[in-house]
Formats: sequence, structure tokens, C-alpha cells
Amino acid sequence: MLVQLTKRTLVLLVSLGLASAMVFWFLSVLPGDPAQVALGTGATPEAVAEMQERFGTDRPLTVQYLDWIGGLFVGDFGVSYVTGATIGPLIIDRLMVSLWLVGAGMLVALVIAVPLGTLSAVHHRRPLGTVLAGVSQVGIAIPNFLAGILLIGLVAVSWRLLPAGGWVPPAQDPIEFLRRLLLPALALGIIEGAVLARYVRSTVLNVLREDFLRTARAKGLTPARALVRHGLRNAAVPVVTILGLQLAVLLVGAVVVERVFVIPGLGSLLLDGVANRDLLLVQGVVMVLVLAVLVLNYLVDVLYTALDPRLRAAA
Amino acid sequence: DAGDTVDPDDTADPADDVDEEPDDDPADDTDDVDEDEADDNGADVAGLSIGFAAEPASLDFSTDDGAAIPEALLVNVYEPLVKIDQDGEIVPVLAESYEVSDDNTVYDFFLEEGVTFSNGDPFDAEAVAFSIERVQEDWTIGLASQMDIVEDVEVVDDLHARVTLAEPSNNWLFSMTTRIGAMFSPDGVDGLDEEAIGTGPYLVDDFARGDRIDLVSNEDYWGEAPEFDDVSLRYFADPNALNNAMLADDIDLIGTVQAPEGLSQFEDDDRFEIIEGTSEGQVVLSFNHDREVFEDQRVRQAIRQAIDRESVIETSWGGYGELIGSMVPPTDPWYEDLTDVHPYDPQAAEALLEEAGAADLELDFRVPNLPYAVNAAQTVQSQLAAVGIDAEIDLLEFPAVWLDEVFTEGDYDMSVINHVEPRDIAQYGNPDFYWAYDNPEVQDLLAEADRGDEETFEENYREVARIISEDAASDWLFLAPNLMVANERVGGVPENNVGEMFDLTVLERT
Amino acid sequence: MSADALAAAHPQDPSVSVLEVRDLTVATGGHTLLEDVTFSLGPGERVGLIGESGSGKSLTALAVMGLLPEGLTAGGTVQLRGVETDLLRIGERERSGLRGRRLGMVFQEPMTALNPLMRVGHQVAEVLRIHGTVDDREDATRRAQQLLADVELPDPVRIARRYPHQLSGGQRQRVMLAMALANGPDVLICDEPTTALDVTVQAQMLQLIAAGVADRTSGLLFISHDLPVVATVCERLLVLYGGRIVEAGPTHQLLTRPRHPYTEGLLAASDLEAVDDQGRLPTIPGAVPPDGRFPSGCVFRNRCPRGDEACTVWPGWTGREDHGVACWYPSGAPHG
Amino acid sequence: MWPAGTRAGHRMAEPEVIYDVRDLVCRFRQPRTSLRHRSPSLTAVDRVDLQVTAGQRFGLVGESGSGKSTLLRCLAALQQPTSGSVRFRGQELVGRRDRQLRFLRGDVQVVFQDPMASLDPRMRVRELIAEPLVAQRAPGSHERVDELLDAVGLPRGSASRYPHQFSGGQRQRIAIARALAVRPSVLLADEPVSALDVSVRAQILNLLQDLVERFDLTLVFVSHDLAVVRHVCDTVAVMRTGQLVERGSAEAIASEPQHPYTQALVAAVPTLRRALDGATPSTLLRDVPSDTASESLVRRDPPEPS
Amino acid sequence: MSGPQPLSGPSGQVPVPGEDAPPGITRSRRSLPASLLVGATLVASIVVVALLSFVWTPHDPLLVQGAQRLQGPSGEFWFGTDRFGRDVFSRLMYGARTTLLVGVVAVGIAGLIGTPLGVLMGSSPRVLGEVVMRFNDLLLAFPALLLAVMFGAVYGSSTLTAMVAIGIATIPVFARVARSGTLQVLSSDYVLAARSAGRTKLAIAVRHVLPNISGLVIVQASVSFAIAVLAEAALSFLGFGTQPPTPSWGRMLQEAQELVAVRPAQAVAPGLAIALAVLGFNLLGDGLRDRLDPRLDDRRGTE
Ligand SMILES: Nc1ncnc2c1ncn2[C@@H]1O[C@H](COP(=O)(O)OP(=O)(O)OP(=O)(O)O)[C@@H](O)[C@H]1O
Ligand SMILES: Nc1ncnc2c1ncn2[C@@H]1O[C@H](COP(=O)(O)OP(=O)(O)OP(=O)(O)O)[C@@H](O)[C@H]1O
Ligand SMILES: [Mg+2]
Ligand SMILES: [Mg+2]
Repeated sequence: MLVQLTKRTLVLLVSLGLASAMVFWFLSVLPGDPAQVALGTGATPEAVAEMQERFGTDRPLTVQYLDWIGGLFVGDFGVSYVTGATIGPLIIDRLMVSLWLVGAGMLVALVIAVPLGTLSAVHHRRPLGTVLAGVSQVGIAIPNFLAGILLIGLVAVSWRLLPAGGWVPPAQDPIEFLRRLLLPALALGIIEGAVLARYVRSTVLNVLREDFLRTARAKGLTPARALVRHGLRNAAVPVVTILGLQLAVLLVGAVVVERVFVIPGLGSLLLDGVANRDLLLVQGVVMVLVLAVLVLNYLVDVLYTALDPRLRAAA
Repeated sequence: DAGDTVDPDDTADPADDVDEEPDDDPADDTDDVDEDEADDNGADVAGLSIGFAAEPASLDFSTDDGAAIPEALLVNVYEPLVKIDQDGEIVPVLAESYEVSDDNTVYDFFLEEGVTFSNGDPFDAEAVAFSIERVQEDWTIGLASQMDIVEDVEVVDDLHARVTLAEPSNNWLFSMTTRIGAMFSPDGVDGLDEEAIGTGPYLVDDFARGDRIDLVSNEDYWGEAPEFDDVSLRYFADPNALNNAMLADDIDLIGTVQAPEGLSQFEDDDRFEIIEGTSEGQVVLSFNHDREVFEDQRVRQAIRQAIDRESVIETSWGGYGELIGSMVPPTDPWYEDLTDVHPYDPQAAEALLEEAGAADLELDFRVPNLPYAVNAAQTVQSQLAAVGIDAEIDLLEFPAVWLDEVFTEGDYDMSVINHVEPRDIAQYGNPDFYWAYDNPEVQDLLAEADRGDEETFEENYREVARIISEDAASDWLFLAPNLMVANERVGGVPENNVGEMFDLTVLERT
Repeated sequence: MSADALAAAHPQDPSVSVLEVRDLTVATGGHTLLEDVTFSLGPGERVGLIGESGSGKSLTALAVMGLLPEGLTAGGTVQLRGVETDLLRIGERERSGLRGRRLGMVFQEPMTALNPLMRVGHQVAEVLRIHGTVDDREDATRRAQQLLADVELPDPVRIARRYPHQLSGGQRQRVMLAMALANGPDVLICDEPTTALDVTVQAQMLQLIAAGVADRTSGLLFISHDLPVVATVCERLLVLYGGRIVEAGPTHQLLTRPRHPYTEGLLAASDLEAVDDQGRLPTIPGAVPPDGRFPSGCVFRNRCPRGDEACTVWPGWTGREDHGVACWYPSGAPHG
Repeated sequence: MWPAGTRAGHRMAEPEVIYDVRDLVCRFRQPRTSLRHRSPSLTAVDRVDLQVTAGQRFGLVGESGSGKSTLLRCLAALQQPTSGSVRFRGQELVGRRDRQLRFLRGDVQVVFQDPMASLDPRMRVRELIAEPLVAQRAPGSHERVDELLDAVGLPRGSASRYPHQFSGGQRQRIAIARALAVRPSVLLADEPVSALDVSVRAQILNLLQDLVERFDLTLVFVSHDLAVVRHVCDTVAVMRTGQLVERGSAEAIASEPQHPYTQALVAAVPTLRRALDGATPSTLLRDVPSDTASESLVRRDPPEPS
Repeated sequence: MSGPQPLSGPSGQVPVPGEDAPPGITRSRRSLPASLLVGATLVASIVVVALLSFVWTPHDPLLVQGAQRLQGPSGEFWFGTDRFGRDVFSRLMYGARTTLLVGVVAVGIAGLIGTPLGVLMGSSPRVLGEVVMRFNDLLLAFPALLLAVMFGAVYGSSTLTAMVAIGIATIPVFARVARSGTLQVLSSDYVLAARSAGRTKLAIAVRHVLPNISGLVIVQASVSFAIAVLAEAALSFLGFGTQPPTPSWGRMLQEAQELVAVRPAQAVAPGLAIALAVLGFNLLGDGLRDRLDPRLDDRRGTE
């Protein structure tokens, strides 16, 4: 266990190092000189040079990279070339928003996926199972922004039940926070739920075919109880993996929903950063997203090992 | 003389503004941030919520030339000495009155008494001198160069400041109505991007990046208290989201309709009033005069004649907007109807192209990725295709890439952008401007205008407008309308978009 | 009426069979996999079910247990002593109440038949708790350890805390047996319980099974394709081929005087010492057809040396239910 | 048992040594369990010495996990041993790379346990049988394939079919035909009949016997079933936990096993004869020497929980 | 392995009573899975529509006609016209091209690079395989959308950058599938048999590994195609994908968003097109999975 953990942690750290280098290198070829952009179009060459010095963009790339990565370790993402704002807190703020959104979306997804997937697996090759499987197929095929647009059109605009978008931090007003979270979480969660339902379905199907489930029934458990007591935990192992991967994908994929619902999350920050050529900001956001993906994968790996005694011992 | 032509640097701003230009009207909406937003019931609450499209990147308009900052803060938080009113007249604000010398070089400002900054410092002539000199020394945005003409600021007494210009300028006082005329406290400029200290009726309560700015009324305001105590300025990167928020009663006023096509939703709903005024924004189809193809006036004229501008208005701005024949909005005194110069006539256009030997023209049509520009560009492209011109659309991110590649580098054949700066016709006198229009006659007329008296100013501007129209220096697709939607609770919404600010003080409860 | 009440109504009577299977038929959408399987099991009786792969042995066991995979349907009757209703016709709840308590089963694959995420002691305890055999958790744990000790697992306390993957195949199979025997079932079904084991381990396992059913006077249905193994364990044999019982009889008689040509072939092929003068083994031509596509009529006729026109019709059963044959041309004299 | 006559022929002359295995060790590393200690290893083959001479039918028995297959893979040079030497007709195999083993591939062929698993499901029978020929740059003609099909008793029409279209016994015939394609002199068989039904097992054993005689093959035959080995082989080696514990003529091993482990193996096998004599599971067990019967002797106990 | 036979092996010999049946009389072919039929039909119709759009569309999909803007569905304009007076149906047809192009190129890139990479990872010496795999995992940290935004930022947004970004982001998926397939194939007895027959590593990779993992790869391609369609739609919706005036379903949806209350059909049509395409490719993938490897399904149950 410890060996495995050490190895995985090392791999994570090396990956993070490589990822940061890739991100940095890739974005440093971005067209548009940050100093020039920051100064606007009227800047004199001298002013640009001065600005470059202030930003440190006149230094060799390696030095800039080391400086940047050094800052990251202490949570210092630098200062935006464009707005002069400190990037770190900005990213944290936005990340919190995205995490709320994605977390709520995932919750919706799970609430949909687990019963839907399980039912359609249990009713495999029977009408209900086919219908449910069909429903999740259709769900997967719908882009989440379309779901968002339709939800807004219906719930917010036509029925005026909920706001059409926007964001209120939970600390400021919990009720309003929830009201504004609900629709985007649904848009994200319904579609994601359909995706997850498929995984749940196939893992439950696999588990249903397992010999030990037959053993459980031979012991006198009804099929439903056998599934609950012996099957679901086994099915959970692969689903957790998918969940982690999907969570990471969702963190990035939420950008479209954030756009539709005007939610100030990490995704919109990224798009704004790109539009403004705010290099350091983009770098920071991309790095945080990549970090999130890598760390999530790492956690999933660890969790996976913890869930399955076979792997625990093999470790 | 008319005012100085806008410095090339300044024009950066107009372009910048472009993305948010449709923000014409101030609208207010109550929104009490600390309580339930109560959007569904705005009337009961002191707050007001106004939706805008483009968000300020910081609170410091001295270093960031985004137009969203003065839109939110000028007049409301930072007050200038003078401002532009709805009729385009310059009226005093912090200057109780002012006098201009006969030669248009010496300006005497007599200040309001008892004005304090929100940090408690008094506002006096020292502050005026400080603010003006700071523009010259510390501001990094292009617009600051308009202050170069100031030779001296003299503190005559506490409430009397005298500004001396190096040369006469018709434009200087006008530019003092923009952000460069905002008054700062000498002790209040250290954290401008986070904290705004001005003399205005509102204070910044909270700036949530990517989302909103919350304003609260200034208890110690020297003037008349504004009608709404709490105003939330909310920013919607997506224009449809803005409309939807309005439809869902989440905001009280759309400061800038960016998705005019969706306006029909408001038309049939008596909860809403659509306010249509004019702006200073000319949507210009710009030609790069540095490119060989555009040296030939016939080619330029052919393009103008190939375009059915009515249909451009329809497709790009939902039919709202006005035809103009040159770079002058009808609100300017020197406006003249030039819409008949080079009217839509595709046959004539084709013939002209033939004559100029420019059939099968291929153009690099580099367009900022702003909704109206993209829409206009598609229409233009299709119409040009009809006369045999192949205009390849290349979308550039706005602001960064478009500013960099088109505006600064001049690497384009043709582009579309809304020029929202007032009096920006002067850019036709600036050969270094991105369209590189180099016409000595125009340049002379404009220079003369700034130096001369008011009559010369108007005369010359009218002349320039005609010349560039006939010369087809650009094509002026239409004048962007100032479109707003207000719900029935908000009144006094100013129709026209004048100046750089969204004046919250004129809003009323209904 | 609950199954318990029914069971109580019938005192243990050695002459009454604990399990009666009549005309058991299993079919999948139009295709019959098992047809008219009839046999019974007395208390403490050990019956072997033998046949090659694909002959339907597992299906028989699963049908009795009510654990047929989806898509397969069973017909006929399965009667458990003390339960009035046919097992094929009672509800899933009631059937669950019988499984694990009155019907125990040991499956072939010890690797996969245990839940990999649950400690084995817990898995054994569960079968006690499901049927309310024990009072509380501690009791269940103690009883589970006792059961593990009964199947001669060394250090049952420690073994109980292990996960299945931490046990060897033989150990796992003993855990399975402990679970199957936990509630003293009337019927124990073992489906190839030792095929995956080594011969020495197999011998131990066979001994434990035999001892287990003897202690509880349970009827044993022992399934295997390995004739010597079944012969060692069982008193009576059923030979299954193509989903049909082709011959039945007491072990000794069946092995010394087989009457069905298939039984003969199987016996001959099983004995590696019975070679002809070329050193060749006797064989049955052909192979069990995959997917249960057996010929109509006599299922063995395409491999049978005696097959002819008559065999296109199923011969029917001759003799007693527990001692007879289904063949048009059986060897030896018909049995009285 | 196969007639003695055929075997006698080979015994006449001094038989050539085909395989000479010395001190062969094959270890597998297992995943690390501790940061400080080296990863544990499992010795699947432990200092094995053996010789196989030309014309011999060499049987290898032992229980699951005793290292039979690993040893066989070393003989076929499909696995690099940890140490020791394997000489084939005097040439060292250990340390050679795949492409230096062409001589071996033409001379030694393998038949595996599961006929379905050892035939590529995406290949037609013709390609499967011809694969060794193609690999040896001796492109197989259609005639050769047909010849081989005849030899193993499959209709010629089978060549254009896929393996899944055959029954288990037929698939094993295909595998055998393929092994014979390059006219090897040595056939290594790893439990070739364990996956088959008894009735089919007899067919395949008969076939193997025919072919060994016809093509004068040296046979190394692995099985966990002592009875089968005894039937097929003349010499038998017993393996346990990687070591050869006993070796001798098939007859001797079966009738007078020396090593307690072999004795246990012999005793624990249920046979029809003994069943008829009234053997029960407990009699089986009674005959097994008590120390060998314990499972712990078969090294398959998984590690203690960490 | 002496367990039960695969419960529904693809086919088997049917012995004819009374004679020794020739081997390999194949059983009647498995009936086509419904998902395969529906999926293939949907995909085929998209392909047909895309091809048709090269030779015929009801109207010019690019022609702006202000006079005809925002018309409802009619005999002339089946799905109405957009804000430019362009025929929505014609644009949908043209959009199918964009969709397929993006899918083909993205999946092509991912499959052509990812599959050999996966085979390499599965079959090469441990260190190299491990390094490649780690790198692959690293790439997994850049989801298509993120990569496309980055690419768009650096190289400008276009269909090309979107396709390439989606393709690159999909490489690890193929690599993983190919790797696990390769590992499985390499551990099989038939590879051992091939080695003992004297086959070289390369020959084994080409003759055994590739054909045996092709099913997995094809299924993955179909599923990835669906994901690529969705990704392109999302990118175009955000303005990072296909640029106007070229019709793309995502972009059309974005343009119609403004009108969703006024002309819902305009948003519904491209939305439906996207959903049908994704559904089609997903179903096709599922169907192929069932069809190409029926054993997979059953083995799981019995092993
Ligand atoms: N779920 C199912 N659907 C269709 N056919 C099935 C199913 N389960 C089993 N069969 C078929 O039923 C026949 C008998 O299967 P069964 O598992 O009972 O054989 P068996 O005698 O137990 O063989 P083995 O020794 O291999 O376990 C086989 O031909 C098999 O293909
Ligand atoms: N590639 C490998 N990696 C790790 N361990 C292995 C490997 N191959 C075999 N082993 C281990 O080596 C030991 C001997 O295995 P081998 O397959 O040679 O036994 P066997 O006698 O053939 O057994 P069986 O009768 O089950 O086939 C076993 O414990 C096995 O788990
Ligand atoms: Mg079975
Ligand atoms: Mg082996």
C-alpha cells in the first residue's frame, strides 16, 4: 500500500512538473506581446520595453518559467498583465464557483444515474430496461448547452420560477445561491447523469453476471437484496474511477454551461483571459485545471485501491 | 476652432469601447445585494439591478482603457469638472462654473464648495491640479495624451483653478468630460484598481470580478442624493443571457442590448419598455488604404455600392439603427444627410470593378469576434460575393488579437468595427490611424478646425464628412442605436448614449 | 402458509424423498436445453449427475435452485419435502427463504463465487443472519468461525478475517461448503466442486462433502464430468446427455453393467488402462455439439454405434425411475 | 499404454540427447510490498536438471502451480530463465534472442492446453496451419495444409474456416496440425487434453500416439493427471514447488512411487477400479501420506494480509 | 479451462444425425443488434446528407437575403430562414459536412497516433512502455475543450484547430484501449504459439495484435466520433470552432440562441441534428461492440 502510494505520488509530482512546463511553453508562443496588450495601442516602444521589464517578459523563457513555477508553490500566480490584479485569489474565487457548480452537477448526475443505470441493468433485455437505456442514450446525445438553453427558456423565461443565470455566493445569501445554482446544475447534471447511467448500467450488468452474486442468492438473499448487499459495492469500484475522470472533464466542460448561465467560474475566466490575451491568467487557469485533473486521477487511483482489498494487498 | 482631433492613441479607446458600445443608457435597477435579490419585486426594494455586456477588468481607468470602467464609475463615483448632458451640451459638475479666455487657451474653473472625497479629504483646486498633472504623468492609457496640450494648472485659491493650454483647442474642454477629467484625491490613488475614491454620489461597495459591481449611495454626497440607494451593475458575457435575465425579472434594466434580434420578446410584453436612442457609434467597414487595391477610389466606391446597408442593419442589429453616409451622427451640429452618396447599386459596382480592373478581387476581411461585427461581416461578404469580390472572413478575438493585428499592425484589407468615440471623424486626418487614410486636404481642414472658432469648426467638419464620403474612405454601414430595455419600475432612462458614462443620477423611480 | 410451518408438519421420514424432480424442462426462446429430467433424492442419499460439458448438468442444478440465468425458463415440477407448492411456481421471496436454509449449493469456480470485497467470515455469517438462525452479530461471528473449523480450515479465527483472494482455491471451496452447510440444508447440490482443485486437495474436499451431508442427513446431488470422482462419492448415478437423462442406476451396477451406449462409451474412454492391442483407447466418435444443438429423437444417435432409423424417435424411459435407461437398443437384459 | 515395440526401436542405439537442462532456475518478481525490502520473488522452477533423449516420451506431472508450464516454456525458449542452462542438441538456448532461435523453431513445436486460446480467432485455419511455415520462410503450399489436415483427421474443407466454427477436439486437431507443419522432431505438449471431455480426450490421445509414431517424434508431455501421463509416456518426472522430486519409468512411478509426494499424488486420484471396490472419499484420503496431503505443501498460499 | 462453453459462441458445428458432420457448418448469423441498425441508419443518413450537400441543397446556404429573414418553416424553406435570410435546412445539410469532417479528422488523428502508441505501450520493454504511458496519462489531463481553447488562443480559432485539438486530446483514449487490448492479446496462448512458430515481434504485432484489437478500436472510433461531434458543437458554440459563414451545427445553435423564444425551430433544428448525430455514432459503437465481440459479453459472465 505504502509502496503504491509513494509510487503514485511520485508519478503525480513528475506529471505536474511536466504539465506545467508544457503549459508554459505552449502559451509562451501565444501571439501578442503582453506588454503591448497591456499598454494598449498607443504605447511607445520605450513604454513597452519598460513594461516588459516590469512583467519580466524580457528575461529568458527558462528563467520566467522557474520564476512562475516557484511562485505556484506558494500559491503566487503572479499579477495579471492586463488588469494588474493578483491572479491567485481571482483563480481561487472562480475555482470555488466552478467547484460548487460541478459538485452540484455531479450530485444531480449521481441521483439520476445510480437508479437509472441500476434499473436498466436489472431490467436488461426487458422493456423497461430497454426504455431506460434508450433514455440515457438520448440524454448523452444532447449537448449540455442545449439543455441549458431549453431550461432557461422554459423555467426562467416562460415560467419565471428561477433566475436565468448569474451567481450569488452561498455566504451572501444561501437561498438565492441555491436558486441560481439549480438550473445550471440541472443542465450539467442531467446530461452527465445520462453518461454516468451508462457506466452504472454496464458495471451493474457485469456485477449481475458475477458468480458471487449467484452465491448470494443461493444463500437466500432476494435478487434485489443480493444486488444491494453484494453487488453495488463491487459496481462502485469501477464507477468511482469514471466519476473521478468525469469530474475532471466536467470541470472544463462546465465552461459552456457557465457561459450560458453567466456564471463567473473558472471556465469563463479562461475564456476572458484568452480574449484579453492575459497570458499569465490563462496560464494560471490552465494549470489549475490540469492540476485538478491530475489530482483527481490520483485520488481516484488511491480510492480505487482502498475500495478493493485485492489491490490493497497486491500493493 | 473646433476641438483637437483625437490623438491616434486615444482612438485605441474607441475601438476598445466597441465591444461594449451598445451600452447606451443608464438604467437602474434596484438590487440589494445583501438581501435577497428580490428581482421579482424590484419596486419594493431600494436596490436597482442593471445588466451590461462588457465587464470592467479593474476599477482603474487610468491604466486600463476598457470602456466599462468609466461607464460604471464616471459621474457616479468619480466626478469630472464638467460633463455632457443628454443634449450634448457641456454642463458643470464639480466646477460650479467656468470661464474660457477669448483665445481658447485659458480656462478658469470655480469649484463647488464643501465637496469631500469618500476618504474624507476635501475637494479643492489642489486636487484639480493634482488630477490633471497625474494624467500627464502617470496615466498609461492612450487617451491620456489629450492632456498633453495643458501647459499649466494654477491653484488660484482653494476653489479656483486655472488651466492654461499650449495652444487653442476646441476639443480640450470636451475631452474633460471624459474620464481624463475625473477628479482624484491626492491621497486616494494608491489602490485604484481595487478601491475607487471619488466625490460622486455612489461608493463602490463590492467588486466581484466576472460578475458585478455593487454601488451604494454616498451618505456624505455634496449634491442631491440619487434616487436609488443601491445599484448593482451586473455583467453578462453572453448577450442572450442578458436578455434572459431581463425576461426572468432578474434585472431591471438592460444598459446595453447586445442581442437586438431577441428584442421582439420584449415588444409583446407590457412589463417592458424598449428605449431606442442614438449613440455615437458608427459601424465602419474600414478599408486599409495601405493596401494597393484600395488606392483606387473606384474599387472603394464599388464596394460601397455593392452593399445594401439596409439589409446590414436588418441582419446585424435586428433592424434597429440608422443609415449614415459618413462618419457623423445626426446629433452632431455638422451633420448632413449623405446617405445618397454612392447608393446601393450592384450593377454599377460591378461595372466599376470591371473598369478598375479589379474583377475577382480577393480581400482579407479580418473581423473582431463581436456579435454585430460577425453578423455584419457575413452580410457584407455575401453581398460582395454577388459582385464577384471574394472577402474571406477571418475572425479575430476581441480585444486582444484584433487590436494587435488589425488596429496596431494594420495587417488586414478590410474590417468592421463600431467607432464609439465622439467626434472620431478626426481620425481621417490621421494617416497613422489603422485605416491609413492619407488625404492632405482633409488633414488641413481638421487642423484648422481645432484651432479656429466654433463656426470654422463646424464648417470644416461638415466639409470633411462630405469629402470622405465621396472619396469612399470607408463604408459607414450604419449608426448603432442605443437600445435599452427597462421594466416599468424604472424611469428617466436617458435615451442617448453620450459621453463615456452611464449616468445613474438621472434615473427615477416610477 | 410459510415454508417453515409446512416443514414442521412433516416429521423427518427416511422413506420420503427430500427432493422430487419431475419432467424438468429448461428452454431458451424455442430451443430446449433440458428435457424431462426426472429424479428424486432421499434423505442422506448421495446421487451423482454425470455428463460431458454442455450436457445440461449445471442447468439442472440451477433450475432446482431457482437460479436460472435470465432468458431461460423451466417447466415440470420440483418438490421439496415439506413445501406444498412446486418450487418452480412459488414466489421469489419464498424461494429465497428456502435457498441457503433448506437448499445449499457449492459452485464450481471457487475464485469467483465469493464476494471479493467481503471478509469470508462475514460471508459465512451472513447466511446465518439472513435466515435468522442466530440471535445477534457476535453469535453469528462465533458460529461462522465454528463452521469454518468444521470444514477443517486451520486457524478459523484468522481465516474468517481474510478476503477471498487471500485464500487458496481449496480453502475458498471449503468456505463455500461451510456456507452451503451452515443451516443444515435438506438438499446439498455440488456443481463440479473439485474440478478446479488438485487431486490431493480434491480428496480432502470430497471427504468433507461426504461427512457434511452424513452429519446432517442431507440429500446430496453431486455433479461432475469426472466419472471416477462421482463414482467414489455417490451411491446412485444419473447419466445426462444432450439435456436428457439417458441412464440411471446404483453406482456399482451402472459401472459394471452399463446399458446405454453413451454410458458404455464414457466408461471405456475414462479408463486409460483399457487399451486395445494397438495401444489405442476406445472412443466415442464426434463430440458434444456446441450450443446444445443435439439431434432430434435420441440425442445421442449421431454418435451412437447402434443408431438407426428407430432412433429418430426418442426411446422413452424403461425401468424404474431410479434404475433404468432410455435407449432403443440397450445392452444386457432389461432390468426387473 | 502404447505398445512396447515402438519404443524399443529407439532404445537400441545410443540415443541422442535432445534436451539437456542443467540447474535451471526461473523466478518471477512480484510487486513490491515494502519500500525498504526488495520485491519478493517466486521461484517457479527451482534448480531443475533433466535430459530428454531422442524418441523419448517424456512426461511431466505435478499439481497446479508446480512450474510445469514454466519449465516447458523454457524448453521452447518462450521464456528466459533466471539462471541455468538449456541445451538443445548441444546448443545453448539461454540468452539467445528470438531471432537467433530459428534453428529451434523449425525443430521444436508446441501444443497448448486450451485449443481455443492458442488459435488466433481472426485467422483462418489455413493461415493458422501455415503460420510456422511462413515464419520459417518456407511458404506453405495448399497441398501441405491439406496433407496436414488429413493427418489429423480433419476434412480438407476446414482450411477456409475460422477456429470458433469447430468443436474443442477439432480445434486441438488444428493446433496439432499446425505444430507438425514444419516437420519438427520434438513436440512439446502442455496439458493438451485437460480442457477436453473424456470422450474427446481419448480421440486426441490416440491421434497423438499415431503421429508420434508416424513422424518419429520426441515428445515432452505435461499434465497434472498422472493417469494420462502414464498412458502416454515412457519416462515420467514429478514436479513439486518448482523442483523435480522424482523421475523414472512410467510404470515404476505408478506402481511404486518413492517420494511421499508422488505417493500422495497416486493415492489421491479416484479411479473407477477403486470406486468399484467400494472406495469412498475417506479411503482416498486415508491412503494419502498425511504430511503431503496438507495444502500448505502446494505453494499457493497467498501472502498474509499486509 | 473446463468451465462451461461460451453461452452464445458465434456459431458452431451442427452435426447431421447419422453421419459425421463436416466441421464448420455455420449457424445462421446472429441477428443484428437493434442499436447497430438504428445507429448505422442515422450515421448513413448524415453521410448521405453531407455528400448530397456537395451537389445539391435547396438553397445557397451562404446567400444572405435580408428580405427573407426569419421566416417560419414553409414549403420553400423547410426549416425557415435565419436572421440573414439563409435557408436553415440547406445550412443543416452543409453543417453535416463540417460535423463529419471534424469527426473524421479528429478520430483519424487520435486513432492513427493513439493505436500504434498503445500497441507500443503494450508490447515494448517496460521502461519505454511506462514512459510513453505516463506521457499519455499526462495528455489525458488536457481535455479536448481545454486544448481547443489553448490552440484557438495560439493559432486562431478555426475548424482545423478544433479538429486537431480534439484529435490530440483523444489520442490517450485510443492509446489506452489499444494498450489494454495489446496486453490481453500478448498474454494469450496464440501469441505464444506464434512465437514458437518463429514469428518476429513485428509480425506478431501486425498479424495478431492489430487484427485482434481492431474491434475494440473500431468501437472506440465510433464512440469518439460522437464525442468529437459534441466537442465541436461546444467549441463552435463558444466561438472557438468553425468560423462563419461556414455552417456548423454548434454555431447555428449559438446564433439561434438569441431567437429561441421567437423562432424556436431555429435552435431546435441544429440541436436535434447534433443529438441525432451523437446518438447515431454512440448506437453504432454499441452495436458494433455487440456484433464484433459477442464473446466478450459472455466471457465476463463465465470466467
Ligand atoms: N443462459 C443460457 N442461454 C442459452 N443457452 C444456455 C444458457 N446456459 C446454458 N446454455 C446451454 O445449455 C447447455 C447446457 O449447459 P450447462 O451449463 O448445464 O452444461 P454443463 O453440463 O454444466 O457443462 P459444463 O460441464 O461445461 O459445466 C449448453 O449447451 C449451453 O450452451
Ligand atoms: N509470467 C508469470 N509471472 C509471474 N508468475 C508466474 C508467471 N508464470 C507463472 N507464474 C507462477 O509460477 C508458478 C508456476 O506456474 P506454472 O504455470 O509453471 O505452473 P503449472 O505447473 O503449469 O500449473 P498449472 O497446472 O496450473 O498450469 C505459479 O505459482 C505461477 O503463478
Ligand atoms: Mg456446468
Ligand atoms: Mg500449466
